[in-house]
Amino acid sequence: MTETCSVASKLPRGTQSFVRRVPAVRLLRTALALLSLLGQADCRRDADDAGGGFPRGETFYVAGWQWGEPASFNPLLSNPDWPVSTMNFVYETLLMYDSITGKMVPLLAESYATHAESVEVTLNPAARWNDGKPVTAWDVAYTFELGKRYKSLNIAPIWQYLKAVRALNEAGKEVPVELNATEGYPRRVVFELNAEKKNPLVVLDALQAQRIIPRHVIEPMLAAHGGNLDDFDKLKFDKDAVSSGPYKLFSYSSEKIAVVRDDNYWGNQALHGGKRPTVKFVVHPIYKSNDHFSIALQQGRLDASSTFVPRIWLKAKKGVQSWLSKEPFFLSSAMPMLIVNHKRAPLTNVHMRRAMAFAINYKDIRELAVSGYSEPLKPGLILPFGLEQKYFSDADTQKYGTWFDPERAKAELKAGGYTPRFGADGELLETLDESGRKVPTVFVKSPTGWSDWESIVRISVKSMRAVGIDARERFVDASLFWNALFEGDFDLIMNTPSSAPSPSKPWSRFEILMTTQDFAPLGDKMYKNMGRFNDPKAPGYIPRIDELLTRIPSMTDEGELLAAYHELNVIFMQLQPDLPLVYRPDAFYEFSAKHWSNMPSAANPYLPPLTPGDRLGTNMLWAIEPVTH
Amino acid sequence: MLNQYPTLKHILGRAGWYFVTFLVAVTINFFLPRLGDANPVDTMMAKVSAGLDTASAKEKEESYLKEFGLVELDPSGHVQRDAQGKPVRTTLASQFANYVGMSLRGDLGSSILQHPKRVSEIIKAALPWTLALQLPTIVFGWLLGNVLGALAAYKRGVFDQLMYPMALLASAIPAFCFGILLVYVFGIRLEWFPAVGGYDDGLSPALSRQFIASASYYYVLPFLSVFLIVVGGQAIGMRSMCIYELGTDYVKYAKLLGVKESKILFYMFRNAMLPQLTGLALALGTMVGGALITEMIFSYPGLGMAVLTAIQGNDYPLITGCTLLVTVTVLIANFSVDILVGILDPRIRAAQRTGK
Amino acid sequence: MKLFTSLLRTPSFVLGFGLFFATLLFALLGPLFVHVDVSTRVGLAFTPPSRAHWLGTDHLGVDMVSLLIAGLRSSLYVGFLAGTVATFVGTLIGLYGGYKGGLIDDVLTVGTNLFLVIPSLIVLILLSSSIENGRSLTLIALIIGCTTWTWSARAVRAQSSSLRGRDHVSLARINGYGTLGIVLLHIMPYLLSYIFMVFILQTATGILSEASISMLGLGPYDSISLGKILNEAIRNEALTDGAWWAFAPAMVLITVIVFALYIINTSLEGVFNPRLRK
Amino acid sequence: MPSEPSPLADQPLKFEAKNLSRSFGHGKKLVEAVKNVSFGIASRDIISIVGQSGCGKTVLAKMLLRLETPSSGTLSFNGKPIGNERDAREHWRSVQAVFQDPFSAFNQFFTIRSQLKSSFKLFKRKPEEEEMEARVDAALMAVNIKPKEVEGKYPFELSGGQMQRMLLARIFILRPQVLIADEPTSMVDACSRANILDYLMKLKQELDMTIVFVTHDIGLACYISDSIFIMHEGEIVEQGPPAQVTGSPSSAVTRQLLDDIPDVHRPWIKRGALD
Repeated sequence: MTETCSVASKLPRGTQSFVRRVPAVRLLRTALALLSLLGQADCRRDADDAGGGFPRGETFYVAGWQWGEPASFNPLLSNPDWPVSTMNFVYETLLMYDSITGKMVPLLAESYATHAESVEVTLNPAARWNDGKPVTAWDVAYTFELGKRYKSLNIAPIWQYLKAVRALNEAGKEVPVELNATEGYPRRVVFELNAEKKNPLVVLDALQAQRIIPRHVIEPMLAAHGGNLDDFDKLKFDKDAVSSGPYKLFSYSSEKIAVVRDDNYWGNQALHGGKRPTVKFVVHPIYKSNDHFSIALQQGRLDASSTFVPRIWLKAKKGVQSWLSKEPFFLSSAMPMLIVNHKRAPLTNVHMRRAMAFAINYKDIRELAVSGYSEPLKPGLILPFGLEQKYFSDADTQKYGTWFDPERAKAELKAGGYTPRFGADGELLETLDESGRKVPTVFVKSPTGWSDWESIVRISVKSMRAVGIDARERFVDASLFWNALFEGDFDLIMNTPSSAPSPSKPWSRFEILMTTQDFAPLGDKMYKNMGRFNDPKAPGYIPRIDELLTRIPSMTDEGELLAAYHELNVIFMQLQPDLPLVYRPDAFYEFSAKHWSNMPSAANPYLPPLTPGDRLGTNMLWAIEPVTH
Repeated sequence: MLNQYPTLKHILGRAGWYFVTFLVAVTINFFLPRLGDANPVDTMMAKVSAGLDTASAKEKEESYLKEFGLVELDPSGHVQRDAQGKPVRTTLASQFANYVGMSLRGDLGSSILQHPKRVSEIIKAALPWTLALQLPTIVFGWLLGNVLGALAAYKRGVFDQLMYPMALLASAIPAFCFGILLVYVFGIRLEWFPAVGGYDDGLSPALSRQFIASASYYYVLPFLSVFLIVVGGQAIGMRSMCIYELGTDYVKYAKLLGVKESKILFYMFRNAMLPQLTGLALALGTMVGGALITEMIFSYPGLGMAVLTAIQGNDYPLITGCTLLVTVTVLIANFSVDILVGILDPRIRAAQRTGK
Repeated sequence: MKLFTSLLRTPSFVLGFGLFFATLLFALLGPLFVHVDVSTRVGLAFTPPSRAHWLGTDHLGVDMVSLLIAGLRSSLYVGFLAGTVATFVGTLIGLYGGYKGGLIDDVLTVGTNLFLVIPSLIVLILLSSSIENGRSLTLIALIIGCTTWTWSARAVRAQSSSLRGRDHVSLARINGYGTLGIVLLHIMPYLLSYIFMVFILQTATGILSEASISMLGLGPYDSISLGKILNEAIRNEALTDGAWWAFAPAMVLITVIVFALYIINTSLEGVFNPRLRK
Repeated sequence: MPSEPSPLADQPLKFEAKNLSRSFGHGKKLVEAVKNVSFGIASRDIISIVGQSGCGKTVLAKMLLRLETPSSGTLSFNGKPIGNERDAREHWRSVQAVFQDPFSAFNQFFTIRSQLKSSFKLFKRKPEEEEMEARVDAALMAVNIKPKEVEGKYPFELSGGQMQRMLLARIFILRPQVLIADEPTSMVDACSRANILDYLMKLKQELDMTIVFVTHDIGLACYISDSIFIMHEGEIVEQGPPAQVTGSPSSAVTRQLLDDIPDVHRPWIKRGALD
């Protein structure tokens, strides 16, 4: 408590006298004192910093990753809380993908190489766990092999594509696992590809997504739980977890999570030239709605956020910035779209799908729903900018693509045998099919409360109705939404499939929408191709799509690859299995320069637009400088 | 047997009715959230299933279903399956039996959304904030409202003509509108007070002067947003009660007899106050409901938000836990006021004795 | 007639009724003067007020005046429907329990208290979030009506039980009227003015409740209401961007309607009560 | 007078109460409004129940009318225990009442005529519309009111005396065997009072009705009764023909009641009320 007093004296004078003067405040203070006594039990961890608080000059406030109360930091959970989930603060990936250059940046791994039958990774010899033990190839192999043993782990699906993960020493020999080895441990990891499903792309994706866990700690713990993962999952890992990252969990409550710098981080020497991060604490406040993050950002309470901040140009006056200082402000990599259910009429009809694609006013969506944060949408599934641009063919899109064109939409409807009937006030009454029967209303599902998606859906529905397609919004509880998506309980449904930039783009975007693997009827869950496109058991199955999807990952010849992508994209445009609507960033990145300078931006592009801790964005923590007022 | 102790008998009688109310409320608490066809495990699955293949997702789903008692288990603890191999879901009735059993043991179960956190843990962390925001607001607002209402009724004239429409207006403004207005004007435009949160992001709850100062500063807007409305509503009620009392024979008679004005005022205030006590109990009852919107507008920590997210995510154990807590609080508040009014009000005291 | 003239001489009634009538006119006749179009985009998100669009646009670039008219109509509809349902249910239960007394009254009172004890907002949220399909305006109004009737039941019960010992009720009984006949013909008429006041308050409650649940994002998704306009404005950061026109007019409308209804109620109380408080 | 026979005439009559009690509340402050009362009314006389306010006479009357249920004891009418009949209307066909306050006895929201007509609800077979109208007219004539006078009028548009006669007109329509008149004269002026008493006599003589006359005025009771019950604190303390009760009162209560009769020949101050 001694620290408390010294910190209290640092309180601004105004505040102190304010407290002293007002009797009501004094009463309140007593009440609050009692209150925090009540809260004591829960704030055990918070009590560690003895109420001293986080000094502004050494603290970075980030948001956009944690929306509910933190529950667990267990790295084996599929969805642990920030900073463990998808962050490099505590546990680290082998490599980090740079979405601007398309290169992999070393982290735990010093280098990697792709061979015909395998992918090989060499670990940084300096990589250490915070208990001083080295990060070994055994750790890497163990992390991946857990996925073979426990099918519910996120890493499990990779084993479709892997034959084995082997830990080799310099000499290329396997050495027996020794949990406490500090020397002579293996540093080479060989990922042997499954010859039948050769796909180095998914392995590369995993190398930059999977966080490595310490075998010497986890293995005995798991054994102590009898190997029962469900039991193990109950461990919270909220105290003194062994990890390799530059930060450690400091405190957490329902209002915020904080991490603190680990001054003994191995990478300070090995990767950052002996420098330690300039930021001591990174705090993630948990607010209750999206707009509160915007308020906090423009008031300088947040330093960076990964939330959707509409009309950022209005907030620029208050110091909120994004990657670009003018339109479109952000770099896009994802494609929110309407997934189409191919098992429900009238969506089975390609003319109907193309009519929809011609009907939707993409400009309104871009300008109103996403504040104009992207380039105008072009047809197809390949991004016409950035790293994917090389696979994009303008000629193809001109020839086969669909654009906003109500007249062509009406023509497609006619071609499909559909006749819309409008009322006297111009409102669509119903759509009739060839035989004069009413076409069932197409409902567009989206979760309630997701404001940008809601706007997108409203505009889409409005423009579809305008040309004569009987569509309606159907906003459902988020809890009902996901189930509907996977079980195919929808006509059209909002989704942003496979959004994160990764080495496997754009292949993985095509794959998640069009693969026929694990094809399941409506009612059963499908986590890919939720629209049940191209049913292999149904007439009209196009085996060519699966063939292309299987072959692309192992193609090495650029010309061959280009041709394959062109073909795939043309198929997509012709059949329009789904309806892409707009481009948007995978993760938004806004920042305020009020307290920290040298944040990456288009003008200072030393890192891609990512918040600190998020993949390569981690490196920002060494580069930014506190603003001295 | 208890006839010699009418007050005790009255209390026991009321307690009996409250207990019945409680039982029914508990049942409603259980069944109401389960009316919809949403399944909380689907929500969990949505969070965890990204990237899982179908087979492993199914396995994971079953382990969750098992944990939350949503599937029937055979004696050896394995999931029972129907002819198609799908797990057999438990009936609502057996879930209810399970819930009652657990509640009796004081076990509220673990949350689904914040798995594996215990419901009691979550409530314990959130409740103090809600109480700290709502309790003083309601109690002080009630007191001030009553004093103002009584004054307006007694003084009439300009004071009443000014106060009464203001109070009416205050009670007509929906709490959330007022809250939004406060955030907009004082939080965002003028930046006099923080717009978001319960205390400075750089602090943690502790018994330090710094924290308390910060929490008090953050308290101002949420407090005002509820306080003024409570004052308005209570003042109106008290004013009309007092005007009614002023017109009664005993006040006229006392005036004729020349009883001291302060004494008349005291009696009048006491008599008018009693019905207002019931209003206080009801206000305490709507505490968590009211807290919900306030907490949402100000991102203020507390139970209301926990309830809302739980409801949106179909987190049954948390919903049931929270509503159980609310029900118990309201019942206790109403019960105490019932008893208190019975003890304070001579008219009701007499009625208790005659049993009518 | 005498009642009406004495009401017209009450300034607060004139004010309340005037305000209410004005909003009603705005909702009903607005479309005659303004082209109401809640789907066409007429500008960018949150365009400030201009000559063509007096109150600017919302986050989808739709004319705010149109939205307000449409929203006001829905809010009034919800208010009246919920008010009617709540008054109907509450009055029926209150009248019956108050007249019957005894065990039936006890049971009804416990039932009423039960609904009073479980916060109606929570019940509302639970119900409206558990209904997946068609959380329509009408359904929301019905749900509100079915959860807010409690206090009118309590109020009416007290009045009704004070009437049950009256001679005309005894006469009706020995005239062979059944319970329903007595309650409807011989008790309810005496409470009509009271029930009307209850109805006014229930309508106000209905409007407020709809706004509250819409604020929480559980509003109707088939129509625009004032609460939904507010909710959309807040969620789309009208506050942060200083777009007061997107939320302030809706707030003013809600407040004005509720305020007007409250004043009408209190002025009616002033006129009716001398008779009620015999 | 209408010449058709009363629908309920010529039945044997027997009103019997055994150990009848009615109490309210419980515990320490149990109020026993009627205590252990037993009597039998077998003749077609006018019987008066006399007592001060709060003596329980109205509660007793209400029990006879089946508007209150006894707490203990039995009350039977024509051999059938009251309250056990399948149809309560059965009882009200035979036993009817006029109330103290004519203003509050009628519903303010319906016309007098329609309320009189609603009495036909009690009839086993409801007469034709025309017959009902005719009977209402006849009943009005019987109490000396021209039907035209009250056409379309509401209760509050008539005077107290007229209203009380309306209550009696009801009785002329229903023609019960027993009429329970609960202080029918206390709220009207002296002139109307005599009038009403005359009608009660007329009912007795013409329709052969048994009348239970509840009053606090022992003088009035003497004037019309064949028999008088004196009630005090829920008990019947004395009963007998008027001459016997007033001539040689056996209880102090009766004497007190007799003393309370205003006497124009005796200055009230002499009675020592202010001593």
